[in-house]
Amino acid sequence: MNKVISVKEAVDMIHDGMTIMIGGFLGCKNPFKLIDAMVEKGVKDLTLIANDTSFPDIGIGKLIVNKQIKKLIASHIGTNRETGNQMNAGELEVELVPQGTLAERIRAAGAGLGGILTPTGLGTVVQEGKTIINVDGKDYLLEKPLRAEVALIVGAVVDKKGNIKYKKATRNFNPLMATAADIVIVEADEIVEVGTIDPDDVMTPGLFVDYIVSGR
Amino acid sequence: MNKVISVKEAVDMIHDGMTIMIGGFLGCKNPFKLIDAMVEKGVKDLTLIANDTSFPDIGIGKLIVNKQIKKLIASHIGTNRETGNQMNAGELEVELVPQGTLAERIRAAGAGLGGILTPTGLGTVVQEGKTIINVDGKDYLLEKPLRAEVALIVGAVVDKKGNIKYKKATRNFNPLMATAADIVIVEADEIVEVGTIDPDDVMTPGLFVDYIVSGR
Amino acid sequence: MDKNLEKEFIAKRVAKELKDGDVVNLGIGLPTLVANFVPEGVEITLQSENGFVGMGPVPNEGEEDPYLVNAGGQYVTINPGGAFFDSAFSFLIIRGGHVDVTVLGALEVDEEGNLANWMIPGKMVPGMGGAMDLVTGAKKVIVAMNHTAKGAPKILKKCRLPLTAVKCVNLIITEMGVIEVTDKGLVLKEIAPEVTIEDVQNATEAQLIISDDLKLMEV
Amino acid sequence: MDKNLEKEFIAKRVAKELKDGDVVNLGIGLPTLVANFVPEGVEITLQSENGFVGMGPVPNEGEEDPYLVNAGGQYVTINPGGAFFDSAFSFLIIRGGHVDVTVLGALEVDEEGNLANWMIPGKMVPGMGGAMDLVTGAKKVIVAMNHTAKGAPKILKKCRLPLTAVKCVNLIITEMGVIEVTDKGLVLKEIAPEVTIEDVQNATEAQLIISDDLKLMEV
Repeated sequence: MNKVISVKEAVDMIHDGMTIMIGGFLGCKNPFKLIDAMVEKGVKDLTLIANDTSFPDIGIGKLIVNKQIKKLIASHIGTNRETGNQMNAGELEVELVPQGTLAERIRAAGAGLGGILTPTGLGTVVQEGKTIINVDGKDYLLEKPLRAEVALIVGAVVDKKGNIKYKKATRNFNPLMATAADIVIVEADEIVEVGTIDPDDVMTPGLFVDYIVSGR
Repeated sequence: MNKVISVKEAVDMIHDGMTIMIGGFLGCKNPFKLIDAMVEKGVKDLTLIANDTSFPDIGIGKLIVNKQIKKLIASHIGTNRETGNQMNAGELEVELVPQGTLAERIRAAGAGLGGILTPTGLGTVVQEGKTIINVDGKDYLLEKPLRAEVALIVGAVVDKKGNIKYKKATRNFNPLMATAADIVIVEADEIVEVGTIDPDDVMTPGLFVDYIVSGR
Repeated sequence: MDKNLEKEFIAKRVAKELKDGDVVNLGIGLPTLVANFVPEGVEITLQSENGFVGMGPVPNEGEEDPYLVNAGGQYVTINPGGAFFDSAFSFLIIRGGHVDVTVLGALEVDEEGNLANWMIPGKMVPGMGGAMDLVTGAKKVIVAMNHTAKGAPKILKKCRLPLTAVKCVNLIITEMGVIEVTDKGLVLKEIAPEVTIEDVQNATEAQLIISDDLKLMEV
Repeated sequence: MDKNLEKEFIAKRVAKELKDGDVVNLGIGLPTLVANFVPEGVEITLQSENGFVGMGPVPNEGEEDPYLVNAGGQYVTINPGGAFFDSAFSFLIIRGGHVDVTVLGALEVDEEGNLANWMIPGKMVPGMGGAMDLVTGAKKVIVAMNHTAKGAPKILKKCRLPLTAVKCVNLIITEMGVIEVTDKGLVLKEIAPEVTIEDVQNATEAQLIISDDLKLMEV
């Protein structure tokens, strides 16, 4: 099971119309190489699940500017003016999700849960069309799991089995997305031999990772 | 804010009738010193939330043998014959919870969620008295959050702010319980200065920990 | 007052609300300034919703770490004793009530403590980011903002913009005063120097209840 | 067959079901033996529900690590490339469908693939531990057990003991044969040497469908 592949081999798995999750937070370590290759390939009509759409010229932002996204599920789009423009022009469907709910919905999919009950969004537009469940006298929104066909994540140190150690603030949505997609591809800052990462330090076990590409 | 206290000061906070969570898995690193002090103090009528009741002479097991527990919420009691005896004699109320559901219920309390929807237990006695929620054509049990007044957990390396690094298989329920109790007391194998643990290696941030006792 | 001095005045007053040991989340903009004015003897822990606690100051030029930004995407540092985690855990902290104080700006606040601070339909739709979770989960929600926007009141009888959350605000701190949200309505507890009660009421759409113990707003 | 040889025979046959790269959870008792018979060229990852993957063999005497036990509380080791995690994450792996195969014993299994393996009311109530999550979440559930208990069938028309989960079992492997649970019922796919179809049926309460392609059970 050699999981290390080229960026081209990775992007060959991504097709028009797919649902894709991409890790990172405001461009703080998106999988830049994979995204650049997606831009070059011109794969389109994608449904994108990500925290935000970064900045126009950084990472995820480029996919928006290049009009490769048909539907976006994110918590924040304010740093990329192009996202708002396409949304207002009716070119891009946008579902805005509170950040904590987004994280928990992805985790629920990975964990085999049917959903989670959160107080966040009650009495706001987020509530529209959703079931309200009362538990012991308190109302909660039923928020459903969120899965993807492909997750593109970033890891600081990745061994050849796919065990990942993230560093600092680049952990964010990556470990969650690793659990909630059919195909998980990690872009690694550094690829190391199996046994290099202390089992206590592994943040995403290799069993979740299908392929590894070098981010160098 | 000096969080380091004596075992006696810690156990002084535990009173008859309280709901207590205790970390560990089959006696693999229960908070042994705190438990011994609870046995000595003779605090009773406790509701205990724990994965299991260990073995009669190890950790949690002693609290059962000493008849200090009135109600038990656990996933497994097979390794402590005394637990079954007291249950069958009507001396101990036992709520058996699937292990994954137990973990998720404690996490839900810590995370401010109103509950989780799990397929585990459907069509079994676990389902009794619970709400079934259908999400997109599939049934799930609504399982409610589980909180305690006090959580007694174990940590391998703990800094004076309460940041915890667990080691190997002793992580189990400890990080979850740390989020779901009014008072959290960690029994530390080793207490170190603030700054000793790399922020990437902290598994329970100190903000969750109220008190630290030495397990040495 | 000069706009920057005004912001500083508000931030300084907010800082006085913080207690030793508090876990605090500061929103982008004015709230971020609060970190600069934490009283001596008070040690707080700053939470950054993208995944850490123990946020330190902006790094010196040339010392920026591409792995370490705050929730606004700006380079920051982490203090000794800090901790990194993923987004699910970050919002476990937030939604689970483990943040003592969150400080944010507002477009509108109303008598019931309803808050609108994330969108203006047809104009500005940046998304709620972590704001909805923060104001739902934090133990204390402080709105720190200018009292009016281009002369128009922001403290209303009833919010007109889409809400961030219902009945979530505990305290409103502006350059004119400190207002507590209570079951009975908005109580003016402190008033800024050189401002009259009438001035504050005129700049406020909601009816203010004047505290029996009205104090001067000091920073 | 000698009881131990019988167990080994069953475990060896179970091991043949494992594919390279599989994540596998083995129950206590007979299922644990399966690890000893994994075919050459097949690398599996053992998951231990108390919180790790990459479980290795029992340590040498004197080398036990008090921080490292399996879900049965016995000292074990971890292989290079393994990983530790907490119980919520462990069951995310299990419930989320990331375990390829789980192997467990049973008190009863029935025609519909219902499983009872965690309690005998009034007698034995050890608790379900991780079993309910495992059989609900694993992609493939293999029951590995003796065909009968003191001569009484354990493969029934309908389970009489409290269930562990509904319609969860995929394959039953005993010393008499290999039985697949299908929508049409239980299909006998392999039969042990020196055993007749009649022998198997006589030891089974449920009606067996004999596979057109019935094979000899080899290990």
